[in-house]
This record gives sequence, structure tokens and C-alpha cells, in this order.
Amino acid sequence: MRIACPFCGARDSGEFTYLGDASPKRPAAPLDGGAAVEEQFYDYVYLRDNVAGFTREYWYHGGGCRSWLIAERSTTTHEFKSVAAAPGAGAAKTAQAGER
Amino acid sequence: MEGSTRTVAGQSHRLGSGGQIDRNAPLNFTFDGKTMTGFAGDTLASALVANGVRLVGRSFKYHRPRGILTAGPEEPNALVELRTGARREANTRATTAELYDGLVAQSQNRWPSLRNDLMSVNSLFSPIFVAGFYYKTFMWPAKFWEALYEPAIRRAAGLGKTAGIADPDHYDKAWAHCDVLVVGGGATGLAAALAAGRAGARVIICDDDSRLGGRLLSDGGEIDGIDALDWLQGAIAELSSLPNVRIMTRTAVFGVYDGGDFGVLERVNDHLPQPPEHQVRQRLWRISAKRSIVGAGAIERPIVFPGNDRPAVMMASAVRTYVNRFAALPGKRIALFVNNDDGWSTVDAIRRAGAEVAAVIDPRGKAAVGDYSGVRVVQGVVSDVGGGVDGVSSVTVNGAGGIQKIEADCLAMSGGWNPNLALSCFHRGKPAWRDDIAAFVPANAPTGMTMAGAANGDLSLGACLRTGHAAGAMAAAEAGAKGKAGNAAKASDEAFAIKPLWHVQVKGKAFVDFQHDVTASDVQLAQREGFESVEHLKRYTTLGMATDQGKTSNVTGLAIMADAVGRSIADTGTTVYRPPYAPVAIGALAGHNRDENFHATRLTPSHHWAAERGAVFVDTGLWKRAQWFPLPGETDWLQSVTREVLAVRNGVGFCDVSTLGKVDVRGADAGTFLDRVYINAFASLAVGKARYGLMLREDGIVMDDGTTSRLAEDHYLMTTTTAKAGPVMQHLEFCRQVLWPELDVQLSSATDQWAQFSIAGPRTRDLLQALVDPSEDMSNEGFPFMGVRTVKLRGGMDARLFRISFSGEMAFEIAVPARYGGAMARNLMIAGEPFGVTPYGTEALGVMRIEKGHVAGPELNGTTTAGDLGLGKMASKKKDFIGRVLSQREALTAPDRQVVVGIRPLDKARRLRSGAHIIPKGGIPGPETDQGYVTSVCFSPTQNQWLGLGLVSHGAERHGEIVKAHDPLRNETYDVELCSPVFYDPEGVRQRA
Amino acid sequence: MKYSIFSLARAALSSHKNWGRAWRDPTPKKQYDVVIIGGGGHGLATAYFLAKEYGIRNVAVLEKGWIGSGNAGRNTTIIRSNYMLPGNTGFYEMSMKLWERMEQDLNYNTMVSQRGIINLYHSDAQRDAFARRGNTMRINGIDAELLDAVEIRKILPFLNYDNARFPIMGGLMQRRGGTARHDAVVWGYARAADQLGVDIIQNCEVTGFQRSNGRITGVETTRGTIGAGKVGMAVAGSTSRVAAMADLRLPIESQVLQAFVTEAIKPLIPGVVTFGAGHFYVSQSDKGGLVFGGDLDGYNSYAQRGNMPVMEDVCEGGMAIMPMIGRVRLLRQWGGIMDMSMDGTPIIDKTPVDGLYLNAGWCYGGFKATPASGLVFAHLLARDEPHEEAKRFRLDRFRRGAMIDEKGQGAQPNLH
Amino acid sequence: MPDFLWNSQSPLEKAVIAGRHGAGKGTPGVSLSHVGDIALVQVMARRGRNADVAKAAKKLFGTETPAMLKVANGKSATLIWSGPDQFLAFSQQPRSAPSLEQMEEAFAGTASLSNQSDGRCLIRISGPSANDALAKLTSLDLHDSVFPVGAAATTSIDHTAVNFWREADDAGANPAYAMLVFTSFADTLWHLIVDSSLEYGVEVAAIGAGH
Ligand SMILES: Cc1cc2nc3c(=O)[nH]c(=O)nc-3n(C[C@H](O)[C@H](O)[C@H](O)COP(=O)(O)OP(=O)(O)OC[C@H]3O[C@@H](n4cnc5c(N)ncnc54)[C@H](O)[C@@H]3O)c2cc1C
Ligand SMILES: NC(=O)c1ccc[n+]([C@@H]2O[C@H](COP(=O)([O-])OP(=O)(O)OC[C@H]3O[C@@H](n4cnc5c(N)ncnc54)[C@H](O)[C@@H]3O)[C@@H](O)[C@H]2O)c1
Ligand SMILES: Cc1cc2nc3c(=O)[nH]c(=O)nc-3n(C[C@H](O)[C@H](O)[C@H](O)COP(=O)(O)O)c2cc1C
Ligand SMILES: [Zn+2]
Repeated sequence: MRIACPFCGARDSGEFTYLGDASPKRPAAPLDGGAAVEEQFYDYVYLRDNVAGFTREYWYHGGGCRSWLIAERSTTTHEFKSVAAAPGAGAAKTAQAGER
Repeated sequence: MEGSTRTVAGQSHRLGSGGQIDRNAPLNFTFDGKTMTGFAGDTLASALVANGVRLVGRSFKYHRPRGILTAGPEEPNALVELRTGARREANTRATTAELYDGLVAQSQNRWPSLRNDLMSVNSLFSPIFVAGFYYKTFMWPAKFWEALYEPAIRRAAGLGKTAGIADPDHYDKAWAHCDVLVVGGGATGLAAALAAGRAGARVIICDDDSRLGGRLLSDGGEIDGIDALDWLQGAIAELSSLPNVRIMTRTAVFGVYDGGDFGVLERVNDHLPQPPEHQVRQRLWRISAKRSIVGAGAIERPIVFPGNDRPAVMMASAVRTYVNRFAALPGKRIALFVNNDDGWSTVDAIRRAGAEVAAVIDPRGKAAVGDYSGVRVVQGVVSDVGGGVDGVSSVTVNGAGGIQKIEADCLAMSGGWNPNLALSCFHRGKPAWRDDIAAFVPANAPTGMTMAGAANGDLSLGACLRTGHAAGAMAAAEAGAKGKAGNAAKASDEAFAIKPLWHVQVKGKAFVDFQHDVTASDVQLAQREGFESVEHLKRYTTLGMATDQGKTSNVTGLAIMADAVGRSIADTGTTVYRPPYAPVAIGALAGHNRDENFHATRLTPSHHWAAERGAVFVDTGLWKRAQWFPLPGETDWLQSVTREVLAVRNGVGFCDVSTLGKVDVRGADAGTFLDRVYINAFASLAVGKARYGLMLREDGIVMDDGTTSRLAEDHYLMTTTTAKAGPVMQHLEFCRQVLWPELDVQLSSATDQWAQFSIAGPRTRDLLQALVDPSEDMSNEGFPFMGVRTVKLRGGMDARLFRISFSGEMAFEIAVPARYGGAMARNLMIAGEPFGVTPYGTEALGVMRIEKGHVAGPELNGTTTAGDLGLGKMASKKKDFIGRVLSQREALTAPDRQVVVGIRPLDKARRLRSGAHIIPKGGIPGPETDQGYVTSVCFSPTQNQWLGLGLVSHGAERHGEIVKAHDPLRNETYDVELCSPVFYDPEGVRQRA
Repeated sequence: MKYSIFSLARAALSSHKNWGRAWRDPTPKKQYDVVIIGGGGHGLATAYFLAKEYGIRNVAVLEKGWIGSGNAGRNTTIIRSNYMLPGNTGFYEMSMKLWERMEQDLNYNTMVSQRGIINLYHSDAQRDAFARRGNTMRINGIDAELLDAVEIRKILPFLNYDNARFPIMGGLMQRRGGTARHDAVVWGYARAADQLGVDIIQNCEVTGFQRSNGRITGVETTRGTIGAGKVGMAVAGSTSRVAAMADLRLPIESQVLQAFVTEAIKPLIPGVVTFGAGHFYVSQSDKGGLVFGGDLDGYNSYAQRGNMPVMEDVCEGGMAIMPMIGRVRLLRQWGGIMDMSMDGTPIIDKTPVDGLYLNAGWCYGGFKATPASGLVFAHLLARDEPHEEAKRFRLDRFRRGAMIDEKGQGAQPNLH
Repeated sequence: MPDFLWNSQSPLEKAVIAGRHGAGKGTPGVSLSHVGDIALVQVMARRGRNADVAKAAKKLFGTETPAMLKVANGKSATLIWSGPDQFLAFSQQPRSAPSLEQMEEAFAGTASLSNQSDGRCLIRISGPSANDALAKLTSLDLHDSVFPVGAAATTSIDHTAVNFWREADDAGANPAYAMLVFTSFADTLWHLIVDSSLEYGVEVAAIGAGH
């Protein structure tokens, strides 16, 4: 399997590691958030759609340019539809936290 | 090529002329100890045929005598143990093993000999040993299964014996890249490669065989008006002349993986007795191709009738191969049983070889086309085959004219052709049924793959050349090649007429799967018992599960099932096709990565120095670390380690700690960043200071710990544990790139840049004083605890010095660029010499951290919280950090959690062991009384006893309590005291001295 | 017909013409007390125990393909009870006890073979972790032995002791561990459940749930709507997909685990061996093939097939400890879809949807659980409360922080 | 006071055995060499400061920062692309290259630097069979059309990250490559490279010699 790193080009999958679904977003965590925030974090850390079909997911090109990537990939065919850099890969300036 | 029955001396069935063997290169070989001769160009099977050998093996279950059925990788019967000693390999197909001088082969799965195999009594029990019989019996008495039944079944099953000792050969793996991968070098593949190659595409053409040509080598014919073999020479010459084409023979494409990656096995040296020096036996290729064309040909299928498994019943196409390609005659009077026109073409081959055609039996009567005058033709079917272990003597025919017996010493059969479509199905595509050729053809091939020629159901030579060429031209264009593909070669489209005939329904054992002894009645039995799905059929009868994966049997078996159920074959469907297309040696899949090369090895900067001192090394992850440094006269590791610890505690010692992960964290927001990844504060850390930090996973569990120093306003140096250096780096990059892209932080691993040594013990300052430039202030005030700065060393060297302590002693860590690691070790020995400096290893390091109550790997086990480790107070209440929220969950803060405690045996002479469990004194061991366990132990020279750390429920409140260490694995139970985990200098006076 | 050597011999006289179907092929009824989705080992065992132990016989098992077509039919058949965390220990030992009498219970030879399992260790730290585990087992009444290199060498003389990258220092052995014939387990439960009246319905895919007032009342299938008092899900790798039909999100990801078998060879490897410093474990089937596997492919997948890197990784592991298998040929490579839970431990519980019950999260370890899983799930379905041995497998453990994480990898399924 | 000598030591000190190894006589298929004592600095642009980094690089090295997947040859250093908005400044003659301090000054506030002079080890491989040997080590496509002179990649060899680039062809017009491997892995990778080359015959240069 080859994964087209937007920086390095198509590379053997052995250079990458997988993290999982890229849709859950780390919730804001005010210090006095209480149970509601705990519930959001529970959802963020544990619950997954786990769809059969295309998903957006995190891959890390650790054996190459060390960029975190967001790939659209099918879990049924393993086909990659797109691979994009995480917002903070490289030095591009992103204005806002969590703008992604 | 006019053959003749004139034979070659000693080779009773070798034709006097013809064939594509080198008669000037005779080769000796032995089969079951008997010496025979063949020629270069032979396979073991063709040489056996040439020597008149019929009986070659025994079947899996009934141990029936078996001969050679095919001439290719689909062979189910003729499996041998090839070579001897450590190179002996089981189940090698004689039909693909190339002959070399001195080849040694043994038949297998028989005892005591092939001819007299006592296990063939199994055949007598065959009325009971039907499909699935073992599921119905051997249940009582329960104990007998492992003791009696199973060992007997296991001994009888299995096929060949493997050497049982390490494989002496080498293997490696490689990558290759191309625009167009062509699988198969028959007419189709050649046409495809020529078209794509001419167009300028980067082409790789692979063929499993030792030579290109495919069936052209067996069937000849005419292409572009010349002899097919001459055309073949021309095609090979043209391909060889194209720099963009790579030809790989003896190379099987065994798997199709995602995104155009192919698994490919090159048998580099299997045709030699053993690989030449510096060469591998086989090489695994991963070929990455933009497009692929599969011209893998078709596989002829048998007909199911009683006696069809007798030695010298052979596929018709195999008879042609032996005669035409190898000049070896499978029989001198050959009968044919065919249901299609292609089978009839065997008649020509037999006649040209000067052998006799006993009769052609065809349920259709005559062939649709062709001149077969003078051939005895019987419209009918074969209902039995006479003969013995050495082959066929007659065939019984049920024909229009009743039952008749025809004398013959070989029966050639053809039930039609199955396109070799496995590669098209490895992504779980299902083939489609085509009535006109009575076969499954590819459908839904993986993206980028084109099936062509016989593999796609285009069986005629003309069609193979046409479709191959078209596929090659198209693939090249799709891959971006701009050149011209030239013209397709031309040949005639011979007719292919077939009348399906799967099974001759008469009494008698009629085999579907030859190797696994699955008969037509087994298939029918499975149907009666409800195992109707082809997948159930397969698993219940083992049809298609043998070494050939049912290449000759699957379709026939499911046709019989379809008939039994009353469904069409198309509706019945095929079983799932799986890689590898042909079996692959495990050694090749491992390649170079075996023995000491299994994984890479990392060496510390002082490795060679330590090795010279005789250090004993230990594996920590990929690292080799000095575990201890034995001195002459020391016989026991504990002796050495104890000496090292005492040397540190009483004087000074040093240890290479370069393996700790080091991360340069730089940027304007480095402090903020660290505040978010650590539970404690770092933005507030002063430049020139170090601090211990703890980081959690988002689920609130401890991920890692280490000391992080602030070297400049915008520059921190983080250390991680040795084990977690990689994962932590990945995590930090995730935080930087995904969670907080707004922060200005840059990360770089500096682990390998620095040689870092811990120097510890009360004489540390003395040692350092000798090493550093006199201008450096090394006093407690000038270099306070947790201070960090660059110092000048004598002799002109800068070093980073960190005043941190893992051992609990007055200690520093000193770092110099890695190239000076060896020099640093030597200089530390020189500087410390007056103070008795002692190098120490990881073992002493471990002892001292346990004495000091510092947690490490065994406690940071992925299930403990900061609180469990006694570090809960470190967590800042003023900021958010990773893991903060979920660490507050009810079960992670429950009062009964197992937390770190110290543990010491009451009997001071008693050895404490890790993994012992803690149960209350007087408690009876059981799940309710199991309160925790010992995580780390050491013999503490300072306490003069074994002691340890543990995770024990309510541990923090139980210091002083006497409990039991329970260690049934080692048959030990003894009293221990729970105590503070800090055994040594609890006030921390020494490290601040 | 009862199976035995006598019935076999009798049948032989009539050319085996009189064997009937091992289980019926019924048309689905309109309504069942309990519908089990998934004709794998767990679903069929659940139906069997519902009928056998809880007297609930109006039960259907709905299977989208052929029974055993999921992970039950593609696993490496290892059974063991060498777990170390509360919740797992007792549960898997209960399962082991059920294995030990399965053949007699079911009147079906499932070839339960207790030839032993050995987990090799290669460092002191690993030995200590195994000591902790082995002692947990012993404290729970489960057999376990900690062997040193000398003892290992006696049992497994063919391992690489001389030039291994990671030396073999010893192993944790459970002699009662071993293997069972996976397909036979499916067929045995199917036949036994069928005989107790359970309807086993193949080629019947559940495509939706019927609900009324929030409660499940039945399932929609490719063979029509089927009413149900209660519905139990035991669909392993398809858990999230089926749960989504009831609008549930679960702490589960689906990943491929591959397995491999070699050509059949004469007996070579006595029991089950696992490599502690790489990804490789192996046993030999009765037919003679070395059945082996290793790590997950590492990314979410429903493809039911694997890729090359893991095949190579596994074979490297194999060659690292058993260089004698270099010339043995790999015959077949396949994959199954694992319902990887966030802590690597199963979930057996009611769901937030009334009438819908969940049996999932078995990861790569649920074959050994088959009998116990069936029993406790039947208990839950029948009694509406968890079985004593499955109390800790509840869904809310993630919310509460009571994960059962044997590997200590946290909420990252591909690392379990 | 004793004298302290600070001899530098290559991680390949034990591994490199100069001379001819493996098959055949005549022209070796593969030539291998290693030079120690290099200067190497990782330069990572600060957020939003790419353009400034390019300017500073131009000033310091006389060349733009390297384009993606390329090498840029500067006056006193070769700049090797190593990831988005970062590169390695490499020099084989540390004395004539800008010092770390000069670099820190030149890139102050615009890039974060990390000294890797000792973190990586330089290995060169060339020869008529270099591509065949490399095919066993790297999954990169090294065909001229894909990986011409001046191409660079960060990739993995034996699961270990390396910086890899193609240099000018050697004297025999054979392709020549350089790679920077992590120091602690150097010994193991060197052996792997030698093993992969043996069948072609390999000439190993003494440390410091070679190109
Ligand atoms: C390669 C591999 C090796 C393994 N090795 C081991 C091992 O050595 N030891 C061990 O203990 N465990 C092992 N396992 C794990 C074990 O196989 C599984 O955990 C266990 O089989 C799961 O339970 P099951 O048998 O009920 O699942 P399955 O057999 O998968 O049953 C689920 C069934 O549900 C059906 N289904 C799905 N969706 C629907 C629907 N919508 N409608 C109707 N039916 C549906 C499926 O077709 C399937 O038949 C392994 C698994 C794999 C893949
Ligand atoms: N008229 C008929 O009834 C009939 C039937 C079948 C075949 N044929 C003849 O057979 C020939 C078919 O030509 P073709 O080129 O399609 O097939 P082929 O059989 O001539 O060649 C296929 C080649 O592919 C190779 N191969 C197969 N699988 C491979 C793999 N996985 N990896 C590497 N190599 C692999 C084989 O070794 C073989 O050399 C034609 O000459 C055709 O006329 C005729
Ligand atoms: C324990 C076990 C042993 C197996 N032995 C064989 C075997 O000897 N021959 C074979 O072809 N397949 C064997 N298989 C693999 C099956 O053929 C099949 O590939 C696997 O069950 C997955 O099913 P699928 O390939 O139909 O998807 C075995 C599978 C298992 C689980
Ligand atoms: Zn990249």
C-alpha cells in the first residue's frame, strides 16, 4: 500500500503510523467544566462512528517528513481519496486554535 | 520436430529427438534412492516421466498411489521431499522443480516405502473415513483425544517432513517500480509486454517458469506466419533490447495488494544444488505498478470418474507438454478422455512422437474440427481405469456400443479449461460464469488490473495475442507512455467447442480433489448433511484446501454440488480466492530479518568502550545497554551489581544514559506547549533550570515521565524514557500539528546527538572539579540542585551539565556531542580515578532508583494514574493539560486503587520477587484477597536485603502493615511489610548536598 | 441421529445415504422470543444456552451468509485462560471449563486439544510481567507455570537459542491451553441448538430494527421482517454497522487481523507458542498446516483481507524464533474483521435501546470465549441482568474509568 | 591535573572494514564510504516565517532554501529538504561552514535550529549496482526519471528514518547517493547495506576517504 504524503509523494505504508478517526475534536476544557465536559471527553476519546466506507483519519509520516496527515480513505477498499496535511504541519501560520 | 519412439539410453520414455532440453547436458538425480538421468531443461517430473516412473506419491488421507497429473504449479499429486539435511523441503512439486545434477528427491507420506505403504490400510476404512467422519466420533473417553486419537491422526496426516533444523540459506527482499506489470510470459503476456514496452512504458514482465513462452513451449503453433517458437525467440530478443523492459523469469506474482502493490517471489537459485556464495536462495519483491496485465493462462481441469486418480492418468495438456517440451513420453499407448476440441490436439502430439493413440473417448463423439482420421473414436465416457500402483493398463468405456475395455498405459483427460483468474479475485472480487467455455471468467478485477488472453477466457492463440497487445497498449497509455505500441502479432483463432462433463455417475471412487482424497460422493454427502454453501463444502470435506488450493479441483467440485442441489453453477459460486497464488517459503517472506538481524540494533556512544571493558549488555527495546561491568573474579551478576551500587553510594560512578529520549522543543510558545502536555507547569521554569515532568494520555493514564530543562527563553530540552522516546515524539507532533497549530513550536529529536552520562555519588563534585575548567563554579550555590548550564571542560570541550539525580545521590548528568562519547567515558575514568570511580550499568541504576522509590517502566505500565504513582499532587489546578479531564473519572480516583508502596520481606535473608502478589496476612489466596503485586525488586546493598516496590490497594494508608507476598508460581509465600517507597535518604539530603 | 463410531459404522453399510442435515433449513417465523443476530460461534452458543439452560427455545439465529463465515471461521483457534485482570480471569476460566466438556455436551467432536500454550519471554521485565500474570492465574485456580530457558528447551528444542536477536529466557505456560477445531465449534453448536428447537436462518441479513415506543420489536432482514421480544447482537466485526441501525455509537473500531497457514507437514510443533519480542504465534493443525499470525494490520478496515507488511512482519517473527520454518511454505493468507474495543476487552451488556442487547468487543481473542460468551449472553437475555462472571464487561466502564486494559495501551484499538 | 583528550569517534569505527568484500573481482558493483566529523543543523521555520528563513538562508548560504524533495547547493553547505518548511544544512568541511552560533544569529526569531552534527552519520553508496543494492533497502523509486541528481527524500530503511539524496554521478558515470542515518543506528544499517551489496562485490573506503 502506498500513501501519497502531500509533501513527500507516494510512499510505502510502512513509513506511516495510524491513529484513527479524525472527526472527533478535542473539546474545550474549562477548569470548572464538571460532568458535562467529562461527558464530551468521554465521547471524544472513546466513541467512534467506525463507518464502512470513506472516513477521514489521522496518519503520521513518522518514517518520513514527520507530518501529521488527514486522509480520506475507504475502510472497505483501502482506497485513498485524498491525503492532506494537518493544519499545523510545517510552519504555515494558522490563526486560530482548532481551525481545521 | 519429428519425434520417434527411439529412446535415450537409460531413459526408457525419452524421445530420441526433439524437445527443448539440452541433450548435451545430462544430469544425474535420485528418486527414493534410485539413480536416474535427465537433461538440462527438465523438471523433476519430466525426468521421471522420461525414466518411465509412474508412481510418485501417496495421497493425504487414504494413501492411495499417485502419479504425475499435470506439468505445472497446479500439481496435486507429485509432491516430493527435495534435497537433504537442513535444506530438505517438504511438498515440493516435481512439476516445477528444475532438475540439477545431484538432485535428491524422496517420495513422502508413506511408510515404510512408496510401493508398500502400510498406511494405505486407510483405504480399507474408506467406507467409514468419509468427509467429516471425525466430527462424529472420537468423543469418548474425553481424555483419549490428546493422548491417543489426535496423535494418530496427526501422524497420518501432514504430507512431507520438513528438516526441523535452521534453514541454512539466505533470503532478501527488494522493491521494484514500473508503469506496467505483466504477469505471465505466454503469448498473451509477451504481446502485452511488447506493446507496452514499445510505447515506452516502464515494464516488468514476470513468469513463474524458468523460460518465457507459456503454452507456446508445449503447443507450438504458428504466429505471424512463422513457427511459434521462432516467433518467441524474436519476441524475447525484442523485449531484451528495450531498456525500459525488465524480464523476470522463475518469478511468480503471488499476491495483489492495495494500491498496485504486488507480492512477487523470485526463485533466484532453486535450480542449483545450493545458492552460490553471497547469493540468496529466493528473493521477495514488492513491485509497485501503475497498471497490471494478467496473462496467467488457463488451467486444464480433470473429469471425475472412478479410477481417475491412478498413476498415469494425466491431463491432456500435460501429455503435450511432456512430449513436446521435454521429449518425454508419458505412455506408449495413450488413450484420451476429453469433452472439448483442445483435448483432441493431444492426438497430434502423441502421433508425432511416434506413440500410439489407443482411442479418443469423447461424450460428443468426434471433435468439432480437425482431421483425426485413423483415430479410434468412442462416443462415451470412461467408467473405470484398470492397473496397479505402477499405472494404467486399461480403461473401461461406457459408450454408445455398451461397455468396453481398451488397453492403454496412459490416459490423457481434459474436462475443459479454467481461466487462471486467482489474481483477479484477491480483492474479493467474484468471477462470473461463461457458458460457452463452461468456465468462470474474471469479473471485478482490482483497480488498475486488466485480465487478458486465456486468463480472461480468450482461449485461442489469436485472441491471446490480440487481447494481450490491446491490454499492453492501453495500460501503457494510461500510465502516461506516449510512444506507439506497434502491431499485434497474428495467429489463427482455433475453435474451442466444449460440452460440459463434470462427473461420470457410476459406482466407484471418483476423485475431485486428488491430494485431499475428496470424492464425488463426499461432495454429495456434504450436501445431504446441509453443508451446501460452497464454503461449508470446502471446510467439511477439505476440498481445495491442499497445497494446490484446488487449482484443478474447485470448479469441478462445485459443479457436482450444483448438480446435487439442483442449482446452476453460476448460482453456486466459487469459494474465496486468497493469496498466495502459489505457496511461498516463509524464509523468503522474512528475508534478511532473521537471527541477529531480526530487528535493528542501536548502540550507545560509549558502546565500544563498554565492550572493551567486558560489559554485559542487555536489550532495552532496540538498544544494547551495559547491564553491569564484571570485574575479574566476580562470578555472579549480583556481586558485580552490588559492588557498582556501593561504589556510587560511597564514592562516585557513572552510567551512559544516552538512550533516554531527548527532544529539542523550541519556539516562542514552547513553554505554553509544555504546560499543555505535562501535568505540571513549565512556562514558569527559569532558564537554566530543570524540572521533573509527568505526562498523561488523554484518558488520564500516565504516558511518560522525564526531566525537562529550559536552556533559553525559547528552548527547552525534554527527556523521555528510553522505551517511550518514539511514541512521545509522535504524540508531541500530534499536539503541535493537530491540536494546537496556533502555537509556535518546533520539535526535533536530539536523542542521537548527545552522549549523556549520569555521574553520581558523594564524590561527584570532586570528579567534576577535576574535569571542568577551573573557572567553573561547581559549588552548591554556583551549581544548585536542578540547575542546568553549559560548562567548559579541560582539554577544550563544552558540555551541558544538568544537576539532576535518579539515584538519590549527589549527581549530575553531563552531555557532550555523541562523537565524544567514548572520550567522555575514558576521561571520566581518568578524572575519577583518585576517587575510585566505577562505571555502572542499568542493573545498578535500577537498584538505586528502587532504593530511592523512583517509579519506572514496571510502574508506568499503562494502567496507572499520577495518583497511583504517588505523584497526584504534581497536577496543576491552574491549567488544562492532556488527560486532566478524564483522569478525574470515578474509577480512576477510587480510594481502593492500587498505589505504589515499598515492600520489604520481614526475613532479611529472604529474596523478594517481582510478580509476587500481595494478600492480607491470614488471607486465603483468591480473587477477593488479591490486593496487588510486586512491580520491581532489587537486592539493596544499603539496606542489606531484598526490597521492592509494588502496587497495592489502599497502599498509601498501609505503611507498616504486615502482609503476605504470595508467589505460587515459584512455590513461595512469605511475610512482607508495606512501607514508604523511599528506602534511601527519604529527606533527599544527599542529592542536594 | 446421535453421532458415534457405531452410528458411523452403521451408516457406512448404507453408503452414508441416511445422514440427515446437521441442522434444519427453516423458513423464518413471524415472531420469536429472542432473535440473535450473527451466526458465529457466539450467536449460536447463545442460542444453545438460551434453549438449554434458560428454557427459551423460540429463538432464531439470523446469519447474513453461511454460519461461521465471520471470525469464527477464520481464527487461529487458540483457547487459553491466561488473563490477569479482574473480570477477564474468571470469565475465561469459566470458558475453559466449558471447553473441557464441550464435545460430550454437544455430541460433536470439536477437537478440543489441550496441548499447552507457551508465551516466551525475552527480558527480565517480561518475565516479571508474566510472573504477575501467572500468579493471578494460580490465585484464581488456573494452571500456570513459569519456565526458564532450560525447561523451555526441553519442550521446544527447535527454537533459536543460539543467535537470536532477543534471547529466549523462558516462558509462561498454561498446559490446559491449546486449540479447537473452529468450524466444528460452529457446526456443533448449530446442530445442538437446532435439536433444541432453535431456528438457524442463513443468508438472512439484518438491515434494520423495528422499534415502537423506543423499544425494539423486531428486525428487518433480507428475508423480511421478523418480530422479536428481545434482540441480541453477536456480530463481532460488524458491530458498529449493526449498532448504527439503532443509532448507537460504541467504543469500538473495526480492524483486520490476518492469519496464515502453511502447507501440511508431519507433526513439528507440539502446542501453541507465542513470541514475546515480535509479532508471531503458531500452532499446528491436525491436518498438518502451521497456523500462525501476529499483529493487526493497524488501521480501520472492513475489507476482510490484509496487506503484505504484516505478513512479512509475522514471518520475520517466525524466522526469528524458529529458523527451521524457512523452507516451509505459506499456503494461504486471510483476514478477519476484529471488533476492537477501546480497552481490548469485550462488552456484554444491555444497550441504551430497550430490548437490544450487545455482545461485542472481542478483538482477536473471542474464539476462546465462545462457550462462556454464549452462556453469559444467554443469561443476560433471559434474566435482564449480567451474569456473575460478566459484571465487569459493561458498557459504562469507559465512562466510569473502569477499563480492563490488559496491554495498557489506552483508547487506541490498533495498539491492543 | 591529568590531560583530557577529546578524540572524536565515528559510530562506524568498528563497522567499516576497508577493502573489497563479497563476490567477484574487477570493478566492484557497489562502493561504500563514510566520512565522520560533519556539520549538520536542522533548520525549522518558525510559524509564518518561511519567507524570512529563505532570505536568511540566501544570505548565509548563497542559495534559496531547497525546494520540496530537492537539495540546494550553497556556498559552504548543502541544504537538504527534510520536511515541510524545514531542511538540513550539511557540510563536510565543518571548518569552512558557518558555525552554529552564526546560524543561530542568522535565523534568530525566524527558525528553530537543532544541531544534528552528531545525531546523524553520513554514508555514501555508488557504483553500477548501487541501485540494485538500494532496491533491497529503500522503497523509493530511484529511476532517473523519478529520482534524478539533486533529488532528496526523508524515508525509512529497515524501519528507521534516513535523509537520502542523490549526488552527482561518480567517475564511472554511475549513480551516487548519500544518506544521513541516526547515529545509534549507523552500525546496524551499515551492516545491512554491506550485506545487501555483497553479491555485486563491494569496495569499502577507509573512514574519511572516499568521495
Ligand atoms: C485471524 C483471526 C485470528 C483469531 N485468533 C483467535 C484465537 O486464536 N483465539 C481466540 O480466542 N480468538 C481469536 N480470534 C477472534 C475470534 O475469532 C472472534 O473474537 C470470535 O470469533 C468472535 O465471535 P463470533 O464467533 O460470534 O464472531 P463471527 O463468527 O464473526 O460472527 C458474527 C456473525 O455475524 C454475522 N453478521 C454480521 N452482520 C450481520 C447482519 N447484519 N445480519 C446477520 N448476520 C450478520 C456475520 O456474518 C458473522 O457470521 C481471531 C480472529 C481472527 C480474525
Ligand atoms: N484453444 C484452447 O482450447 C486453449 C485452451 C487453453 C489455452 N490455450 C492456449 O494457451 C495459450 C494461452 O496463452 P496465455 O499467454 O494466455 O497463457 P499461457 O498459459 O501460455 O502463459 C501463462 C504464463 O503465465 C505464467 N504464470 C501464471 N501465473 C503466474 C503468476 N502468478 N506469476 C508469474 N507467472 C505466472 C505461467 O508460468 C505461463 O508461462 C494460448 O496459446 C492458447 O491458444 C488454448
Ligand atoms: C485453523 C485454520 C486452519 C486452516 N487450514 C487451512 C488449510 O489447511 N488449507 C487451506 O487452504 N486453508 C486453510 N485455512 C484457511 C481457510 O481456507 C480460509 O482461508 C479461512 O478460514 C478464511 O476464510 P476465507 O478465506 O474463505 O475468507 C485454515 C484456516 C484456519 C482458521
Ligand atoms: Zn511526508
